[in-house]
Parts: sequence; C-alpha cells; structure tokens
Amino acid sequence: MSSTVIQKDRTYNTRNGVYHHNQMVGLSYGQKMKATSGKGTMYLLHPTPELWTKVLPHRTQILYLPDISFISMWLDLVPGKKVIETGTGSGSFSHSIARNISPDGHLYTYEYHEQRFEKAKAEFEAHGLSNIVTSKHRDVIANGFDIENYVDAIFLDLPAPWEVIGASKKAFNKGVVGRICSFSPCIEQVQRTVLALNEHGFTGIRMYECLVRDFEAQHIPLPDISTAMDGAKVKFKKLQFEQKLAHKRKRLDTDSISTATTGNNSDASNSTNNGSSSYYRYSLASKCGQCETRGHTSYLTFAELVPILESTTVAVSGEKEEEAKIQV
Amino acid sequence: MSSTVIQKDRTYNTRNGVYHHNQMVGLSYGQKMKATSGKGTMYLLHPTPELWTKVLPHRTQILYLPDISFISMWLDLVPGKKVIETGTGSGSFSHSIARNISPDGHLYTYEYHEQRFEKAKAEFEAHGLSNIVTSKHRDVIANGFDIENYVDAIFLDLPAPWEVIGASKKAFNKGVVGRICSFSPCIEQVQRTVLALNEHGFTGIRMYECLVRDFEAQHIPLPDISTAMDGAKVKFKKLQFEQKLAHKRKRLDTDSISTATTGNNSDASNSTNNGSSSYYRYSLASKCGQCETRGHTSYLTFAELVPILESTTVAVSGEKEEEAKIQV
Amino acid sequence: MEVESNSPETTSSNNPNIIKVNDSVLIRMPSGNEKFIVLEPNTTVSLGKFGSFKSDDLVGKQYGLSFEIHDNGVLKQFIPEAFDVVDETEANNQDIRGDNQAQTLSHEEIEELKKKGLSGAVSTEEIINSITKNNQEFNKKTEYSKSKYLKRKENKYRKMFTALGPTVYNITNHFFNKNPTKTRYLRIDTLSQILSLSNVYSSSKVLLVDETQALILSSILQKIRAPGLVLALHDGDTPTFNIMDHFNFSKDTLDNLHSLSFKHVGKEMEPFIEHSDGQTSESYHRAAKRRKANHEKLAKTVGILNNTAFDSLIISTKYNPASVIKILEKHLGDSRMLVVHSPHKEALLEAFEYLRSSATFLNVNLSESWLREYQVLPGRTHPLMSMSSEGGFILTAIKVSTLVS
Amino acid sequence: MEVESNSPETTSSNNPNIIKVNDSVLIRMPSGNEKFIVLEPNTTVSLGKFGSFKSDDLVGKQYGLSFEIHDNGVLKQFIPEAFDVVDETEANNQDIRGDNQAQTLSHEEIEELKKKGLSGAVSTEEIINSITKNNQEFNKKTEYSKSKYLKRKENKYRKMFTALGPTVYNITNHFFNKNPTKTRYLRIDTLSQILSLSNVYSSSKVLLVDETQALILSSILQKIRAPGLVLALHDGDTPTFNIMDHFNFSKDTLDNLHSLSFKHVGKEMEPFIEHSDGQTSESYHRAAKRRKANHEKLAKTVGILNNTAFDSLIISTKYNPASVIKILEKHLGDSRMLVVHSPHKEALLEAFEYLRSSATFLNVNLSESWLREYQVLPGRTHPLMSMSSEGGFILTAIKVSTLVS
Repeated sequence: MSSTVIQKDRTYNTRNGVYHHNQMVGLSYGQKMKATSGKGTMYLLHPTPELWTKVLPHRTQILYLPDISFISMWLDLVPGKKVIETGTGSGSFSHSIARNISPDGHLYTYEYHEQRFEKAKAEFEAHGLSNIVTSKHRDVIANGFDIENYVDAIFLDLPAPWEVIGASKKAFNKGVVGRICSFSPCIEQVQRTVLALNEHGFTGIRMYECLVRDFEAQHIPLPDISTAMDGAKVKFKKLQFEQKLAHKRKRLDTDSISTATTGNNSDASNSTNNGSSSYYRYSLASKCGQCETRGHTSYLTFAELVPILESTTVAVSGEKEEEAKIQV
Repeated sequence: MSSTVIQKDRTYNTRNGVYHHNQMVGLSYGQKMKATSGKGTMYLLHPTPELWTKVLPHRTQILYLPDISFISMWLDLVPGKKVIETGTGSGSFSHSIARNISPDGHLYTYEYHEQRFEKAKAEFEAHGLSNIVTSKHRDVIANGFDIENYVDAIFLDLPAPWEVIGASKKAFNKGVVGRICSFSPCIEQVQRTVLALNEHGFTGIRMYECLVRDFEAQHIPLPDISTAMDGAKVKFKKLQFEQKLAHKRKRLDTDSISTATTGNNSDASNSTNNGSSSYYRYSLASKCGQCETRGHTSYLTFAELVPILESTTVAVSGEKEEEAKIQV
Repeated sequence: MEVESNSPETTSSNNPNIIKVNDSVLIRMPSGNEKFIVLEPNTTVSLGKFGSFKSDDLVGKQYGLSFEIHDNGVLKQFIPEAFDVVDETEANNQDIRGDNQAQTLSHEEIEELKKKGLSGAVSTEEIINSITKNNQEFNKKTEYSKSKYLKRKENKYRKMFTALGPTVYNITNHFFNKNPTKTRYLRIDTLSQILSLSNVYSSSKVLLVDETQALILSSILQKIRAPGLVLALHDGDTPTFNIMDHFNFSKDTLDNLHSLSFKHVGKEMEPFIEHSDGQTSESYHRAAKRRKANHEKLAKTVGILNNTAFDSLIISTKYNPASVIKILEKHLGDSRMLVVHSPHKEALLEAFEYLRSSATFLNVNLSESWLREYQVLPGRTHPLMSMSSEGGFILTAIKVSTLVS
Repeated sequence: MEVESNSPETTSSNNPNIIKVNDSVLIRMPSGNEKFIVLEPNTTVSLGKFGSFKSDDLVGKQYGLSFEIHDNGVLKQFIPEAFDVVDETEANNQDIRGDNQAQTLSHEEIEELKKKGLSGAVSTEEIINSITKNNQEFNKKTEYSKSKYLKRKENKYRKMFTALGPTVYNITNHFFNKNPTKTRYLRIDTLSQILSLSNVYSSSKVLLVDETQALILSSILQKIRAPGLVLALHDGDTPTFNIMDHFNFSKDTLDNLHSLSFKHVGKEMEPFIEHSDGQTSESYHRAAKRRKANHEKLAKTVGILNNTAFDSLIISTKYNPASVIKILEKHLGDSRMLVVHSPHKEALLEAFEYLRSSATFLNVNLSESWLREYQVLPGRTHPLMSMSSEGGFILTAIKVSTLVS
C-alpha cells in the first residue's frame, strides 16, 4: 500500500506495472485499476487516518491504532475540542485528532525539529487540514506553549515529558477539567512524569498499556481417532479455498465442531486406506496470523487538571493543600 | 476445596454435612463420599503440589501455577538438582520444587520469619518431604547462606533481593552454569536486582512476566438475520445442559459454525412467531470464564553464573574485565 | 499568541461540560460504586451512607469535579488524591498478621460512629481516627502501610462523590464493570478501536446494527453533525436504545438518528392507503393523520437506507454476523469501512472466511485488544493485580468496487 | 555448613552438564541463529561466517558456555554481556537521519574486511573500528546510541558461539522460534504448565499422545526413573520422535519409554502363531525369532496399557481431542490428571463440553498462557517491542471414580 498525489501526465510505477495518473481521474474510490503496461492491478482507496498511518513517511517512531484510539477516547476528542500535541513527529496521530475534533475543534501541534515541522506542515496542507490544524515550530521545553487558558486536552510524545507539565498546566482552559496524556516507551519516563504531574496538582493519575493481537480463521482437519485405530492413514492437510467450496457444496460434516463423534466410525472403517475425503472432518478454527506480534508500544500516562471553584474552601490532604488554595 | 489429615474418630464438618474420618480410611483417592449427616457429598483427592497451592494456609503472598511452572523450567529443576529457595513463605513453590527434583535432588529453603519457618517445616514433615527438603530459619541478608560451591539453582522471593546476590554467587556449584531467579512484584525491585546481578558478574540477564487466562465453552444461539427480517421474535437464551443433550439427539444444525447460511431461510419463514426451536442455530463458542483475571503476579528476573575455565584468557568488555580474570 | 481569554462557551447553557437541570449524571462514590441520577429540579439526591444533597446545588457546576457533602447537605469542592489507584503491593507487610481480628471496636460501635458521621455530629476524620486508634496492629505497620490503611478507611467513610461527565469513556467503563451483558462485554479500548477503524467523523453517514443498548450508537452520534446521519437497524418493533439517555444529547443531535426495523429491510414499501370505512369522527381523523405521518416517516427511513452509499457499516449483533453482512453489504459505499464486533471470537469466524473469499472486500482483519492498568507509585510500580480478561473482538474490511477500469 | 566440596559428579562422564562425544549440541551464534550439531569425534564443525573449530575441543566442556574462535580454530572461553537483550528504544535518537546512507565504506570493502576476519588476518575489534570510523553519523549519536551501535556490529562480526545445554527450555525455544509447526506452536511457558499440571514426577506412569515430534515426551522422560514409565501412543506404524535425539538421553532413561500404535488400542491381542510351512533355513529361524520377539514386545506393551492405572494422561494430537479422551479415559487412574494441549482453542471446545458434562471429571479448566519479555537497562526499561502472539491452549481435568461410598 502506498500514497500518491494525482498529477497531470504522471505515472505510478510498480514491479507489476505502470499506472497513468491521467487514467485515475474520474474513477471512483474503491475501484480496481488495470496497469497500462504489465499484468498488475490495484485498488484506488479513499484516504483515512488509519490508511495514512500505514503509508506515511516515518520520520520518527509513530503511534499505531490501539494507542491512538485509546488516547483519543480518554482525552474525549469529540467535535469542537481544542487540543495541543507535541511533538508532531511524523503526524500519524495529528490526522486522527483532526478527524475526531472536526468540524469546529482545533489542533495546535508543536515540533522542535525544523525539517520534521516543515514536512508535517506540508502534509497537513496537502490533506486539506489547514483549517483544523495549526502546525508550529517551537521548542516547548525551553519556551513553553504560546497558548494560555484555552485548550481541553494535551498530548505529549517527548523524551522528557516531565519538563513541560508546568507549561501544560498554563495552556488548559481553566473552566473545564483538562485532560492530559503522555506517551513514553520506558517506565523510567513514566515514573518521572507521574511525579511531575503530582507536583503540579494534576489528579486522577492513571497509567495504561494497550495492545492488539490479530487472528486468522481457517478450516483445520479434525478427524476422529477411530480412523487411526482402524489403521487408516490420515493426511493432515489444510483445506484450500476451492476445496472448501466443494466441501460446502457436498454438505458433509462441514465446519462443525461436532459433539456427535461416537457413531460415525462407519465412514472410516468402510473406506480403504487411500486418504479419501471421508476421513476428514473439518473444523473452523482460529490462530494468530503471525507468530510474532507487537509486544509494546508505549506506556500511556493520563491525568486530569480539575478547575478550582472560587466559592469553595477545599479539603485536601498533605502536599497539595497549598496548591489547592490558590484560586484561579 | 480443603486439606485435612486423617485422624482416628475425627470428623470433617461442612455446611452440607458431617464426614467421619474413620469412614474415609480404606477408600480410594478420587472416590465420592456421602456425608453421614446432611445431604452433602465430596470427593477425596490425592494431594498434588497444584492442589496444595489452592488450599494451603496463606502466611504470605504465594506463587501460582504460571510462575511456578515457568521458573521451574528456566531453572531446569529436574531430578538430582540441588536448589536454594528463600524465603520459604507459605511453602507453595517448595512443594513443586521437591516434586521436580525428586528422588535424588535436594532443596534448602530459608525463612527469616520464625513462625513461618516452623509452620512450613511442620508441613514438609507431614507431607513426607523431609528427605528432599531442608528447612532453615536464617536471615540470609545478614548472614548469607550456610552452603558454598554446591547448588545448581537459586530462587529468591525477598523484598530486597539485590542484597543477597553476593551470597548467592558463593552458594553456586562452580563447575556448572548456575541459574538464578528473582521474583519481585515491583519494577523498582527488578531495576536494583539487575544492577546487582551485573555487578556480581552474572550474565544472560533476562526478565519475563507470565500470566494465564481461563475460558469457558458454551453453546450460543446464532440465528440468521432472516428470522428478524421475517418479523419473528427470537429469544436469545443460552442452552442449558439438558437442552444441549436434547439438541444433540435431534441432530439439528448443532454446534456448527456453519458457512452455509444462505438457503436456509425456509426454516424460519415457514414457522410462526412463537420462538420455536427452529429459529435457533447454536454455535460452540468460548468466552473468558470471569470478567476479571489476574493482571500481575511478579516480574521474573533470570540470570546465569558461568564458570570460568582455568585455561582461558577471557575476552570481556568494560566493567566485567576484572571480575572475569579471577580464576576459580 | 493566538488566544488569551476563556472561550465564551464555558459559561453558555449549551456547554456540554456544565451540569444542567434534568441531565443524567453518573455519580462515583468513595467505595468505587457508581450510579446514574437524573437531576430533577428542586429534589434531594440521596447517596445512602455517603450523604444527600440538593439537586439544584449541582446544576451549573463543571462535570468531572468532586464534592464533599458537609452538614445539612452543603456541597464543597473536594480535590481528590493524585493517584486513583489503591496500592496493592503486599511486599512490605512482612510482620502483620493477615487476619482481621486486630480491631478492638465492636461492629456496633463502628456502626454508631457511621451514624454520627451521617448526621454531621462527627467528622470523617474523627471516625477514621477512632477506628485506627483502636486497631492494635496499626502501629506495627510501616509508615507506608499506615498511609495505605488510612486511605482505605477514608474511602469507606468520607461523604463525597464525583460527578462524572457523560463521556463515552465513563459510560462504557460503567457498564463494563457493573453490567457487561448489557453492552455485550464491550470494553473501552475495543470501542475506541471500533470508532477509529470505522472512520466516523462529523459528516459521515453511518449504517449501524447495535445491540449494545445503543452504546456504540451513542458514541457515534456524539460525533455526527448534519448532513451526517446514523441509520440504526434493529429487530422487533422498537429499538432498545436505553444507554443513549445517559448522554444528554441535544435535539439537534438526536435529529441525526434514524431507526428502522429489520422487518422493513429488503422489502418493497407499500403505498399508504387509508380505508376510512365511512368513519368521520375527529379522533379517527387524528389517528389517520398519525398513521399517515408514521408511514411517511417509515418511507423516508427506508429511502435513506436504499438511497445512501453509507460511509461506515458497523455491526454488533446476536444474530449470525455473516448473515447480517450479506444483507447489508450492498448499502456500504466503495472504499468504505465495515466493522463488526462480537464478544465471541467464534461468532466472527464464518464472517471472516466469507469476507476473505469475497471479491468486494479487502484488508480483512480479525483482532482482539488487550488493556492493562498500572500502579505508578515511588518504589512500588507494577501492573494492577487484576485486569479485565476479555474486551471483545473486532472484524474489519474495506469494501471495494467490482468494477474494473 | 552441610556441604563444602564440589559434588563428585561434576567430573563424571555421566554428568549431563558436560559435553560428551556424539552429543547433539545446540549452537547459538552471535546473529541469534541456532543450529544443532552432532559432535562426532575428530571432525571439524563449521559455523559459516562465524568460523570453524575441532569437535574434540568442545568435548568435556560445560554446557552453557560461550567460546570465541581464534586463529586456527582455537576455542577460548568468552564471557558474554550481562544483558542478552539488544536495546530497542528509539526515544533518544532524535537527530539521526533514519536512512542507511551514512556508511562511506562500500559493500565490497565491508565484504573484504569480513573475509580477512574469517582468515584471522584482522580481529573483530579492528573490523568494527573500520566500519564505525567510516560511518559519518556515528559521532552525532549519543554515547548510549554509540554503545548500542557497537554492540550490533559486534554481534554481526564476532566469531563466537554458545553451546546451549539440552534443556527443555532451550530446545522448546529453538523450535518455537525456528519451526513452530513441528512442535505444534508449543511455547515454553505453555509446556511448563503442562508439566506442572500433569503432576509428573520420577515414579509416575504416564500415558501420552504426543504429536509434537516428542517434545512433550522428552520433557517428561527426563523426569522419569524406573519403575516410572511413559507409554506413548501414535498413529501409523512408527512413531515420530525426532526431537528426542537432541536430549542425549542415556539408555537407562530410554528404557522407561514404551510406544504403541493406535492400531493395537482397544483390540484383543492375538496369540503368536508361526506357520513354518516346512521352512528350516537359519535365516528363516532368525526371522521367526525376531517376529516372536516383536510380538512379545507388542504383547507386553499392550499389557502395560491395559493393566496400568496411569498417573497422568497427556494429549497433544491433530485428531479430535474429544475422541481421544473418550478412548483413553478408562486407562487413567482415579484422582489423576488429564492434560490436553492444542494450538487451536476451537479444537478443545468439544472436549471441554464433554468433560464438563461427564461425571468422571472434576475441575475442568481451559486456559491460555501469556508471556512477555522485558528489557531492563538503566533508564530504558520496557517490554520488548515484539512478543509471541500465541503459545497454545491447555485443557485440564481431574479424573474421579464413579463409585460412591
């Protein structure tokens, strides 16, 4: 899968064929296109933040779907929300945030690495997100954010997130419960960030890890042991797709994890030892598609910044007492 | 489930009945016993380390099956091995170690808490393990082990395992690759232990976490949507066991996650709206037995102590150079 | 500097961050228990042993704040501890007896103290002090254990609560923890992935089969603005959208929702014919008018189904998902997402095979999510000792065109 | 002080910790690749780009040690780094270009260096220095990144290996990583649980159906001492016990293993009848004698099956596990353990239901294990970025008597 911008007289070249951009114009998203030369075909897909995450140029380690999804829900990124993200990185999460807060929310995304800032800014413009995303080149650890008392949610993906907790506090809209997430691969970063959150009066500190596993479904042969007791030789091959269809048409014991395994010895014992299909009973079963899966992305640290009501004397314990008495 | 020692004229009393020890004598393990008074019945089971783990008196947090199994395999606890364990705790792991290294291995288990030491010692005697397990009351952090150059494997379950790494090194048989495991619930304990292992010249340091999930199997109704399109009212009730048997006898579409879902509308459309069994197609499916499962027990830190061959000049890097040149 | 002042909607009555009269509010108590209350004007809300307060006192406050109930039900803001998590590590309690026999106060004495607490005669702090003072083992504990013990007692006796906002996160968590059969064991991370994978955003047209009592529906509806819309299909005559009430949706938002029974799917819409049989009474005319309006509404909804190439098809059903996909796939636009959820992996296997073998679906994927929470405390950081075992399975695919150019 | 001296077996030739002639030895190379070699006397063992050495030089050494191959194949002990794990964190490489274009040495120059390394003309350290010196980006890296880079290069060019001991852990890991279909995707933690749950120990009598090429069988056999025994059932005429060879079992151990084809299960043993048909040649008599011995051995094995109340029944089969349980359950003793493994959860569901409904099984349980490895380095501690996705499912139950007293 890859991403391309349609331009006049350009071609898209692959091992399996050449595709002319001019011929793509006017086709529908989801349509299959034949190569002008070569035997290849390809599908033209409508871009989504999820597909973009699969094809974007990696300028940094990027966020993947499970983290993006969980963070978005915890930060309550719904239409209208004002959000800060730093660093922009490869812009993987930025696209998803923009979708979730459209049409009237706004994302302010900060990146201190100039080259990365410029590439991300160009992508946001090319993807028509300029009205929702403001891209900024700024070292927030040294200079803080140029936004005060405004945003609903803040997302930090920085090597030293603990250094911007103070700046984050200032950026939150004081009239709502501010929600912050820090994304860190190492536990030591989490430990320091949590201490900084506590010192700055954030509450409801929680930390999560989220992963997914992928599965495949397949028909596996699951013959009765009576076949082996009868001396029949069973070849344990998986069904190919064409065989499956034939199998279905025959309306045999297809797909059944049958509980009626006694009493069907007759099939096997009447057959000769030739591996005929009567030896097979197939069962629909699942298995992980790949032996290896992602084992870790990052630890997700969340916290809230609760507004302090003016009319209230606040009952708090210990170290936060002083903090809490300051009224905003 | 509970554990009891058979004694003359004693009774075992439960809510559902009273059982006389005298009547248990002569019965077989695995036999079902009726209560003398009351309606209860119970099974008399042969003790195993796994069953003992479920009924033992908890004097401390105990080790459970997944950790016990994985540690035993990593430490290569097979017949003949000499093993140190500290602390003894509730003796959950000790029983499993004793089984694995029998008949000619030996376990030296250390406990600094006197009451716990005594209780564990009494249990080992009652369970006939005295020839395999030596129980010791000793503060190993202050005094080290009273064994040198002897054991194959060491297991540490201590609040401050890093304080006994030096003592552990001395206890290992210098002629084999010594294997050590430290069991710690918190990551900070792991971080300190790993540094201590490195300082003392242990190599192959690895850290794991092991958990299990339990599942149930059940028949779930999985009717075709055509039933709803025909306006039939489907009651989604799970099959009870008796119904399942009846269901099987009827040899309906039982247990099949059938791929042949087109073309079976007739059943539904010919039926009236009375929730008759023809609306149901059942599928054998699994689900976690409980919504909550164990999310963490401990981090398992492993390392090896490699014997240094006398005839070898050893190529090592950096901090371990000095250590490695000392020949044993 | 782009922005300086508070944004104006903070004080507006349309602000979803502010508690309004007649809102359904999810209340979390110190015990961790949660319950929904509907904030009817001028009533008293009772939280049992955690006290009671006047409904009007909560109106106008921000969602997400915590309050302590003082004498006579006066609400004062309470700032909770930074760490939500109760420490579970037993590692350092080496010398404490595990049994619960160390308390010298009798059960009755404790109950008496609690009663005084409720009447306001004794403060929460005093109750906790009485109880800990009388716990013989208390002084044997390490400093750390003491603070943990105090926290636990405080949680048990402090008269406070948190007014949780009606976010998808809070409501999904509530049902998953309290009554997961209602929401088909749909866990927060799994739902969050459904929302991402379906690519729903403000102007999406979404076709939905949702048997989670509208949890999925509500989380989608929250994102939709006209001309976006949600068409929810259901079995029987009336849909079960119970959970939607807790989101306090505005009428504008609810106008974007259309629902249709599967009875009307795949059938020709008959023209409306009223046989008056000579009846002329006013009540008859009113009923006839209603029947006509209903028929028109139904015709309009059937029209939406049949004339829309939907941007997303999302299914969570007790019926065989494969059979539902086969009926509805033609309504999904090309290059658009199909997302199917089930609490049973096995219920999705047939659908997986169907999609893999179909020429109109690409990128077929079946996945399960895993979520673990950690305690992060100095020197005592570890995953929580218990976690959720299963949070649902998701099957996804991209619909493509069969046309080849 | 109970013990002081080295235990005597350390130097004995029966010591399983010492490498012997004709042992199968699992060699791990710096690349992480592993291969089995059989240590035939007086041969040269080639490890490809990692060098070659004389087989006899390894005999007598302890299993588990690492060696560097010096000039002329001389083996010198090598102490590896404390941390096995290559650091995977990218967090601090903020200013490095991600592409691989920074190397100024050509591919040919690097290959030439490697060749010199193999011939012993250039040391591994010199190769690494040449390569890093010529890497323009190298000096931009942080100190930490540098050490990581060096480690990676060292792994690639150092001529060393580790002689892994024939432990269940090492062999299970080897096949799981290299060829999991052979061992039915059985992961180390899952196998460890099978061994615990089956309660196998030195004097156990174990009935086994093992289609993991004898991985389960070997891990059990290792624990068994006479009069304990293992009876392994298999389909076809000959069992597939390939993996057993890698355990270097003694004859004493192998004597505890008996195997029997399912063809002979559940059938009456026919008496041995030799129809000589007048043949009297010596070769005929030898063959007849062999036939008689085979028949007697078979009769003895069938006798073991039929006359033993086994202590454990362990099954990992491609046949329907429920059908195997039904055939073999009568051979399991009361209050003894049944343990069934499969890589597919679905293949165990029918067996689960059967056991749950059976009056002769208690404590029926179906479980899946989860295993995750961590990198523990100062300031850079985290789970490894990739992990195994599935390691097998285990179904267990306790057999009980149908007798009621």
